[in-house]
Amino acid sequence: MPEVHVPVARGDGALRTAAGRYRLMRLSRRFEETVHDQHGEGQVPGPLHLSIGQEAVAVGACAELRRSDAVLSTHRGHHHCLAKGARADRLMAELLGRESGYSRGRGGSMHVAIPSIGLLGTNGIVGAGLPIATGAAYAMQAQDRDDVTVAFFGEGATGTGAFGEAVNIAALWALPLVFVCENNQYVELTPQDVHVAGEIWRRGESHGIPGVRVDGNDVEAVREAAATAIARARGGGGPTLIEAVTYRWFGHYAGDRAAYRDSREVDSWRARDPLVAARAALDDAEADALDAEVEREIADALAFAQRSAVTGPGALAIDHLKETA
Amino acid sequence: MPEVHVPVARGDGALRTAAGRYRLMRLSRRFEETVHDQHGEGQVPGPLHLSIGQEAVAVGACAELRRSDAVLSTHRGHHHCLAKGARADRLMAELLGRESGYSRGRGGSMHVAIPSIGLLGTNGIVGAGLPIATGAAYAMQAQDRDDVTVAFFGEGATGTGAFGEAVNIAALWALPLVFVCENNQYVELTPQDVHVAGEIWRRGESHGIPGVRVDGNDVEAVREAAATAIARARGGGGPTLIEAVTYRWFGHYAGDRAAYRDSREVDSWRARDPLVAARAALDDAEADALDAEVEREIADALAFAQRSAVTGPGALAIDHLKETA
Amino acid sequence: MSTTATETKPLKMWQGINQALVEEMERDERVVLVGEDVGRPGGPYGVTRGLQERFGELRVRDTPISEQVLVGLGVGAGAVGLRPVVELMFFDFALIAMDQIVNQAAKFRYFSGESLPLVIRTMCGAGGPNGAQHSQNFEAWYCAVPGLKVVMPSNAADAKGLLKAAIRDDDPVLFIETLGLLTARREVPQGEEFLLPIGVAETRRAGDDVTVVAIGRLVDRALEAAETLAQEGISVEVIDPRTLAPLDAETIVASIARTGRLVVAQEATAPFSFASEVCTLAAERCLPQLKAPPVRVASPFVNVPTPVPLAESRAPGADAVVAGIRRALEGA
Amino acid sequence: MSTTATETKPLKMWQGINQALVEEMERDERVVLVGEDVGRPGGPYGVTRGLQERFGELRVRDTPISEQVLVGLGVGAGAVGLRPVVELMFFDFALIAMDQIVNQAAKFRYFSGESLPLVIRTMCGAGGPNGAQHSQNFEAWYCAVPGLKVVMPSNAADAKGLLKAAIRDDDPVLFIETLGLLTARREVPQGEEFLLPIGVAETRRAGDDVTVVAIGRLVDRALEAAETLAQEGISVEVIDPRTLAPLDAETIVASIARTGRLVVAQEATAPFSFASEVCTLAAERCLPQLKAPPVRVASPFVNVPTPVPLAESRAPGADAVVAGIRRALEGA
Ligand SMILES: Cc1ncc(C[n+]2csc(CCOP(=O)(O)OP(=O)(O)O)c2C)c(N)n1
Ligand SMILES: Cc1ncc(C[n+]2csc(CCOP(=O)(O)OP(=O)(O)O)c2C)c(N)n1
Ligand SMILES: [Mg+2]
Ligand SMILES: [Mg+2]
Repeated sequence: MPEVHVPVARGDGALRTAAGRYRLMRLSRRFEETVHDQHGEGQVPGPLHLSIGQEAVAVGACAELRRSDAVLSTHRGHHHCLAKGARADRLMAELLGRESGYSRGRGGSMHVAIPSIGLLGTNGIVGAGLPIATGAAYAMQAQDRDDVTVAFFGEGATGTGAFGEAVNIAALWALPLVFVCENNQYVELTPQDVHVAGEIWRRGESHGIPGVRVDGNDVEAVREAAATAIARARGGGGPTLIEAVTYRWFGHYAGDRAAYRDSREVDSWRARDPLVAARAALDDAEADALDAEVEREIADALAFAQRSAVTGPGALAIDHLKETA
Repeated sequence: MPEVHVPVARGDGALRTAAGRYRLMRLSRRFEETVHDQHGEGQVPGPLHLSIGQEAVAVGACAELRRSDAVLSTHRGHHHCLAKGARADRLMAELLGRESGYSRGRGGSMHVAIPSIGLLGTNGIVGAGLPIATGAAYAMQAQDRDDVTVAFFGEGATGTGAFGEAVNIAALWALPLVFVCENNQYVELTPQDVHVAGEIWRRGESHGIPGVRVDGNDVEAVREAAATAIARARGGGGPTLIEAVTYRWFGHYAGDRAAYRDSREVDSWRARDPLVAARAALDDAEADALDAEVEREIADALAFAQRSAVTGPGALAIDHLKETA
Repeated sequence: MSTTATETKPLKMWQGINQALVEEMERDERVVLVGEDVGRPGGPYGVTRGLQERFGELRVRDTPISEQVLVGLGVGAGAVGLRPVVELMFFDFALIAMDQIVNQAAKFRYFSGESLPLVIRTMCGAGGPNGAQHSQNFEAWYCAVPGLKVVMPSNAADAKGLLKAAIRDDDPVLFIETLGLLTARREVPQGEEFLLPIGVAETRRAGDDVTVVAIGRLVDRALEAAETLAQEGISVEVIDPRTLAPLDAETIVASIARTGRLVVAQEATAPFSFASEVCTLAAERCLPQLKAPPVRVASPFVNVPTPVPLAESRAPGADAVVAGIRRALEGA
Repeated sequence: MSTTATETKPLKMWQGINQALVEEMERDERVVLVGEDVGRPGGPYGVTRGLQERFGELRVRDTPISEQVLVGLGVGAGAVGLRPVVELMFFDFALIAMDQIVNQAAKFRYFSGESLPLVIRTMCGAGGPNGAQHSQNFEAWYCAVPGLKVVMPSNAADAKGLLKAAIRDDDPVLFIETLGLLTARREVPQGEEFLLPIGVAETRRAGDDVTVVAIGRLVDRALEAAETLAQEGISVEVIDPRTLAPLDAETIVASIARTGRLVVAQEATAPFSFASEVCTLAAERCLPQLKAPPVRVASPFVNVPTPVPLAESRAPGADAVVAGIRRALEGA
């Protein structure tokens, strides 16, 4: 498969510096803006749940990860994919329904899985990544690897049975697993208070595992909390539950105008743009250079996707079983 | 259907006195011993999970209940049934596979449901009663009744997703629901530390509801905790999670010799027989009289069951849908 | 059950469902509705619009993402005096609540001898850009469960009349709406007593040469196919079972026995599906009359792709039904 | 796949399964086993006896009662390099894990393009005093899921050979054991390379007058029926598909085309079942040869009662298969 030039290799180490983290947050933001535009132009033949506003959570939580670590993502997962090392071009191609996409353009946003970089899947089923995360973490433990699994989920997922099952067994088995709840205040079309009783970060303590709440718009705060949790997990100390408080700037899906929200609320969160804070850690010239790099990467990714073949019915029947692959 | 004479009416009020509570604990104990014997003689054509040793939990938790309150029970639920007002004779008949049983002898121990007295079901599926309990409690709330629902479950059920879902929504909706975890230390053939991370009673606090641990062998302690929780629930204060610590004297099922347990452990718990403590609250003559009454009730129940027709294939096809009833 | 309604209104299917809910909630205060986003937002597809304003937050209730509890809410509430309607947003999500549906709701009467009025509404099919986990058609599974009724309307009028009947029914009913039909318009009888009977198939078009049993989205496509073939002088009978369980086998069998040819058309994939059961009925009960092998017109046995054009190319269209009918006419 | 084994031993089915697990775990350290009570207790029915002592607590692991997580353990572990075997104690409990099986495990390759080696073992049927929530036979449902293989052995030897093959398979396999067969003894080939091919039916008995397709517990009963009828000069062919999905339709269809008569025998209830699919294959592909309507020999469409004698009276016995065959011989 032809691939465009990617200026900065991601994956191992790329997020270890403030510059790398800012760059990826910027990439994620621009990626989302671009696919949002494409959606507006009718070029995205599937659903789109944008992560704009939540970049710091994905980047902070993945900052200390290696390629051999695993991540479970959600229906709102482009930022997770990119932070774990997915290529912007193939991800873009997937969303645009192209053969060169990670799932041949058949899966779309909610069905991206790239096991080769440890990205075990975005998911259309809320909460469903959590049981799978316990499995990845169990395998790491059973194989005596010092790898870890990070499971992202929204606050809405705390309502699912899968969440309770996963936290219990992770604590019980001291699995190398970090639960990262991305609390963006809304669950589809209703606010979190329709969904969450009590406080999410405290769900850890009754299971005997640490629970922490962090500012999910502060990439360094997220990174620090995640680093502690990851180190603990690698060292055999078991799981941690992190609640990262953040906000989604747009509606639940592209097209949802989110009339159920107060515009002042939205404005106040936009004023706390995680990218602005992350950029402040760099000097302007460096940041500008990174921005320019990102623009090129995004432009290349879009060009790559656009010149890839639109997925046709021929792709439908493959990859159900190995023999049909 | 012919019914034998039941000397003491249960249901509303029967458990309000120490004598009533002792009597029912005794009834439950003797009921279990009797069906255990019957099982040994090959007269119980289904599974049998005995509640011997756990009588104080059921009786204490149901002491303040009315007929219009609801109870959800488990695979180990004869004591719950009796405490909620089930007749020993029809329950015995059910276990012995007789037409006069509560489910026509087709259901057996795990499938007893007597909606007329608010007993919404023992259950063969661990944890499955908990979502149903939220529904009963929701109906009570929506109908503006001051009734409550009590959901019994074993510590093993805390591993199920159903548990997490139920606690969350009960807390969120302030449902009139009391969760009573009967922690009898074992989950089938493994000890609770294979199943439960952290502490069960503390699962309440992160959901913003009270959680308490009580001595499940002390009927008065259970009654007190339940009374507080029930009053709170009736008053609109929402759910409570009670962990009642107790022990099952016998194996998981009749026939399981429970070789996975230390005999000294068993002995130490047997030495704390909940019936002995409950009996101590009464004067001997009164207790003796109650014992005699119970003997008659059990003997009558057994006789009733034994003279009832064995359930035949004719019963198989009815009661799937209303028209086939 | 009666169909005394006279006046009709052109409504989309979602409006027919909405009307059924409004009327039954007005009529009987025991009827309540719970589900994700059913209340304040009026449903992700707007089906339950206006209900919470009208009936209040206790009777129309937004739930957390707790599908096991959702069905459990229905079972428990149905057992103590309400007549709950539970919405599972997508049929695929019912997989999470399967124990509550199959082991709890469907067996309640068997264990207790008492009624469990409960409607579980959900939405199936590949009618949107939702992909492999939001588009599945597993209706056949629920038809294999004693104690459960399964209803699958194919248009706005049926959706209204059958949903009203389901809400008044004393048994658990799985009511399967079809995403691809939500906005399809039909004349819908007005009036609170417009009820359609559960368990009775409807012959949508009478014909002599071949019987087409079609469900959900394929009913209209089958009618379109029948119209096309009528121009060639081929007379197609189209039966819409409407209730999949208990299935009105008599109507279907009588038609097949008369035409001698069967096509079953559905959006689900073919193996181990609704179509398999209907073909089996034909073989078991109409063999002497069968002039040709039965034909299953169904989606290919692959996952539903996300892009709409692909998803639509996967589902059988009217052309596929035409082709299926031709095969049935040629065969044997 | 080869069947080079020569020596055999008489083993019960549970022992055959146990042997398969031991051999594959010895052979490949990536094979792990998780489930409720599989470790220290050796399984509620003793099937996994001795495994934890042998392979340690990390490779044979007792889990909490968390069926969603159980299958998730398999999906996640399979995705990052292990070859997990997950035990769901009773088939009925799989209902709780249905999303993980259908939406996650079965779709992993479709989404990622990569293998997911995963075996889900479970136990079906009304072979004990367990009642309506512990005895169900929903094998047909899983056969309708693209991306999943479904295997259902009918004896100890097949259980061993097929389980070993399933563990070495790179796709998710649902491996359905039958409670009523666990203690049935059969000669079982010894040796690590005794493998049976997934997707290939076995003709258990050759015959000319009627084809009986039987699964699970009904295979031996069908053979018994065949033996009985042989004494009347009736020649019965008995086919055990062994793999239900993908189904070896060729073997089945060839037999039906030859005999012209079909009986399908199963413990499940008839409507919307495995038998429906096989009858449909007969009608679709053998209509000209069919001399009589196909016959489904199955349990009546009612819940499984708890008392053993009642449960046993519900499941079809050899006599029911005989009666079914006679019907197939008379019919049409
Ligand atoms: C099991 C399940 N139930 C319902 C849905 C429909 N749904 C999709 S996203 C969503 C909201 C998820 O909210 P949250 O977990 O907070 O994530 P966010 O969208 O805020 O990122 C819902 C209810 C689903 N996909 N899966
Ligand atoms: C969902 C489900 N998984 C597994 C089982 C098998 N099972 C029956 S009882 C039981 C143990 C339950 O333990 P606990 O909840 O502590 O109750 P106890 O038996 O101690 O009263 C198990 C695992 C089941 N019935 N349902
Ligand atoms: Mg959210
Ligand atoms: Mg226990």
